[in-house]
Amino acid sequence: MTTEFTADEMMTVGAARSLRDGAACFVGIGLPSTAANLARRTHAPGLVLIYESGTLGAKPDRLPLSIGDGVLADTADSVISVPEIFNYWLQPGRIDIGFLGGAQVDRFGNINTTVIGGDYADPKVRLPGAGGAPEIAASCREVLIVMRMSPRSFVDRLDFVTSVGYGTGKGDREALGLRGRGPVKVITDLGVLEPDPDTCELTLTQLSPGATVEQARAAAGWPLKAVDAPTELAPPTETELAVLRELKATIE
Amino acid sequence: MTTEFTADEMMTVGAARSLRDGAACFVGIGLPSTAANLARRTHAPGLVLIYESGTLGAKPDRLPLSIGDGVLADTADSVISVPEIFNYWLQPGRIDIGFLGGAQVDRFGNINTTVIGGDYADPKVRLPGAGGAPEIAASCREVLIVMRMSPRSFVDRLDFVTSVGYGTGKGDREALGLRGRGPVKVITDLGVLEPDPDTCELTLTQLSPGATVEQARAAAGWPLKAVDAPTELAPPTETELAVLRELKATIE
Amino acid sequence: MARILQLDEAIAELVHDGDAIALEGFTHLIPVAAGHEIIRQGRKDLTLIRMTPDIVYDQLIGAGCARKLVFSWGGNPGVGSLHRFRDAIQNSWPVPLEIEEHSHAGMANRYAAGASGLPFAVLRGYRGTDLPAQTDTIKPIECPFTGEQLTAVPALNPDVGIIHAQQADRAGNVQMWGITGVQKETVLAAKRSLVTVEEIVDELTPRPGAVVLPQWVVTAVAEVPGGAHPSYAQGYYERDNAYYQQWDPIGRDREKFADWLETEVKRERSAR
Amino acid sequence: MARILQLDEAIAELVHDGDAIALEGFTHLIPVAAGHEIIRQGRKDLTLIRMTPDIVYDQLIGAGCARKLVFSWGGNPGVGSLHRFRDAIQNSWPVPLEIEEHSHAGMANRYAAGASGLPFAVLRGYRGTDLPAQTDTIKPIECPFTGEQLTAVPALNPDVGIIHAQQADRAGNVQMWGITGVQKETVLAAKRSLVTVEEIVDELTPRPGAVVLPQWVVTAVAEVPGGAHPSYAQGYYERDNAYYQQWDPIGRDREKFADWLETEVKRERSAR
Repeated sequence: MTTEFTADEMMTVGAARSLRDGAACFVGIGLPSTAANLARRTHAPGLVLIYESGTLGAKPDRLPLSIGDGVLADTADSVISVPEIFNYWLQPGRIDIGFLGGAQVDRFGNINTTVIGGDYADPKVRLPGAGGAPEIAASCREVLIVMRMSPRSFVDRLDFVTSVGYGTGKGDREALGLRGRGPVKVITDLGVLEPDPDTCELTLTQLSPGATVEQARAAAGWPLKAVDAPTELAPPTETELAVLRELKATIE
Repeated sequence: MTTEFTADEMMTVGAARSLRDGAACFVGIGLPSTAANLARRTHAPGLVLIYESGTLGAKPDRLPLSIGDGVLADTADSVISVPEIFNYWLQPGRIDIGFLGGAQVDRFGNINTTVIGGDYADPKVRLPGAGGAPEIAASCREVLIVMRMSPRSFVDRLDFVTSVGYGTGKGDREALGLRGRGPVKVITDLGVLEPDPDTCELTLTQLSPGATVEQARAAAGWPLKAVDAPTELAPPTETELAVLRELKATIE
Repeated sequence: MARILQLDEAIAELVHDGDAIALEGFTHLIPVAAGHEIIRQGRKDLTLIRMTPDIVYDQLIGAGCARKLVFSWGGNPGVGSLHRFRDAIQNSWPVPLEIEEHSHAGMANRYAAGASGLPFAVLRGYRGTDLPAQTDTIKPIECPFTGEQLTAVPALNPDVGIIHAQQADRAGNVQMWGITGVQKETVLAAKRSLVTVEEIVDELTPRPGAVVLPQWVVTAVAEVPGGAHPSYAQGYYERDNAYYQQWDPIGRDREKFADWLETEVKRERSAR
Repeated sequence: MARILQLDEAIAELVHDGDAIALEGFTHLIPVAAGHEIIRQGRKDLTLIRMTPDIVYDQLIGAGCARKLVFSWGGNPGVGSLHRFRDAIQNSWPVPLEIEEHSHAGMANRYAAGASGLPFAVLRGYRGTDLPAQTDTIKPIECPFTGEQLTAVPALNPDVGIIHAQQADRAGNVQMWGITGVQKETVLAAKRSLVTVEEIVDELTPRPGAVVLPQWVVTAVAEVPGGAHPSYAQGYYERDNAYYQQWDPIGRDREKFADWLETEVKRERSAR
């Protein structure tokens, strides 16, 4: 018997499973923070949570409501300044995994969180902007992107490149001097995309339970490539779901 | 009746008197630290002592034996890292007064603490080197130099320029982008030298009690200029001497 | 050297029309009361600098205090957009708003350069993004030793840096703890500074993780209990998450915002 | 990820002939015992990096471990010269010693650049001095915004960074307090790191002014009580000023130094 679960729960569980025990993880608020805290309570008790507010090794007993929540400072191994978190910790590439989301992603994992439509000076939608994302994308050893798929968000061409994935393809990161590996997975509600080893183009490699390649293709704004036989993601376990829901309950 | 005092005591008292109450003072070990602590116990209780080890606002109850003495950390308003002390505190010019000494000084207040004789690769005497001095000389709002006069130390030409005073004369500091005023006083056992307002050449302006212009000229390796009628420094007061000797007793 | 002033005195004395000002506080310790006092005093043509402009900057912008915003992430955290900010950019209401947009790493380094008395900072950042094409204050720089291409950003040296802290003593020494963001850099980079504090105490007790700003680098201290609300002050009060939610409909609507300005900001004054 | 090792194991595993190593500690917490273990293990051709090479570096140099010294102030603080250092420079005894000389501000910035993953740092320094003519690692750099001339120095990224701290917990998280100098930067800039500690405790208690290095940036921790002697460890023991005085006649004389090597360093081993 499996419990019912939502596509968002599957995404969160999928993200959590991508976090190795002992890894140092740069966490944003929302789904990444939920996933990281879920991982820490299940298979990765030694996961090191780092928030851009300057909390190294936070061990919150409830989900923080913001990246600067007091519970993060109270439970951290060390609280440092914001210049230090970016310069001494993120920039040198000592953080294993960074999470990113965005309003738009393209086939090379580049992300837009700045403006949509019109042009920069007179956009249709003004988004919050870069925040920590460009340097997380540049410097974390690996990046996980978590976004729901839709043709409006998985686009052929970004309206603005806020954070670089693989640029225009293989070799671009190296040419730009970006030292992290780039986005190794895009975790969506329909499945998981991974960069093709030869071209770095995002390719559907795994499907969420019940989702199909056709659904994923319909939800992408470019002709989405898929491996021959995408594997199916294991549904959330009873434990994963129970812990996840318990966590979410702490902020409701 | 005046108590007997030594030339070194006069130098220390003269240095202490140069420290305004409330000023922030970058202090090295030895005479500068003694002078600063003397000032803090006499006319300048609000003097802020800063040591390059990272102690801001140290209030030692005894003379520290090194710039990194535990008593400095224990009594400081804040203890910060060495990169921070140089970058956030010294470099922007927020420290009012810096003390320097050296093996050699020239007529423009440039200082050598690196090598004497021979050349750099094969010197006669290898001195400790720069330490914090070049940036103290560059960035403190004012510099006080404290050195005993002798033709071997007050030289026509330095064997090595470790720290810049007025370079080759007026205007050099500005051309080099050094933002502090430079050495405003050289306090010696025989008297006080100050830069000539027009040329920046060090000029004898004050004499220690009993010292003469001729003595001072004999102790300089260049034709030392003097103002027409150098004033005589007031001898140490009873209080100054008593406090100074009490302080020195704490480290003997 | 820090002077203990009333908030209204401090703002009147330190913040002038046309100044570049930075109100910092990273989620924690946001100097909101100081921002409201600036609105009450009707300052104009300000350049507002802040990594994460949120509600208080939305309010300053909506009140017409700003002509320019320098920032790296603008939003109502966990809620959505800043509607006064958008209305100013998109419709020049109530006055046009110029923007200078950076990343967090860039802004943090700009403050650090400002605090360090350097004209610029170097970082690994922005390369491959569309930001440099829109922002004059991002330039390439080459390492003189390795030839590697990096990015330079100019120092931030605001006319006034304003932060909120938990405590000051009567001499004006300031202590804050918990998440302290870029607050130290903001004060050190600024030409003048104001620290609002939860309380003025006889003596600061050293605490783990505390950042201390000595009185001689702070221009003025004002005691403003609750001065970070709706953000929080660790050890004093929690974040008022409902306020952030409630801001959304107010910010969305020019009339509701005008009412808020008339009633809330004025009410606050009489409450002080 | 930090491993708890014996000091001799840690040095054997981490420090190799030819490595660039940095032992840091600014007057306080100097990792002297680690330096002596390097002498006992007979490492050669090391590049020794340290802002203030003092007795322990004089000993390493006299023992013939070093081929190069990178530094900003070399002396026996409060006592006088380092005679083994001078003998090496002036007489190539026991082996020639190359030097790379900086100022404190330059060295501190080089470590900070190393810790930041940047190839260089920018500072206001060295201008007008004779240092740039003698040191390849000092170059001018121009601000791309203001055109101002500043100075660049390359990052320091030692193969091994070695520091001493008061405490670690069993996972290898490190805590130090009091004057902490450039120790954090040294560990973060280094490819591998060793922290010797006064004691390993069950849990680190947060303290005012403490610097914490999480276990995942430390390669190895070794418990070495007294490992900073003759420097001091705040909260544990005072500086042994007599030792610094007594070093002077030993350092001055090759034979006395050879005796010291034979007896003192070996004695220390058997004492462990």
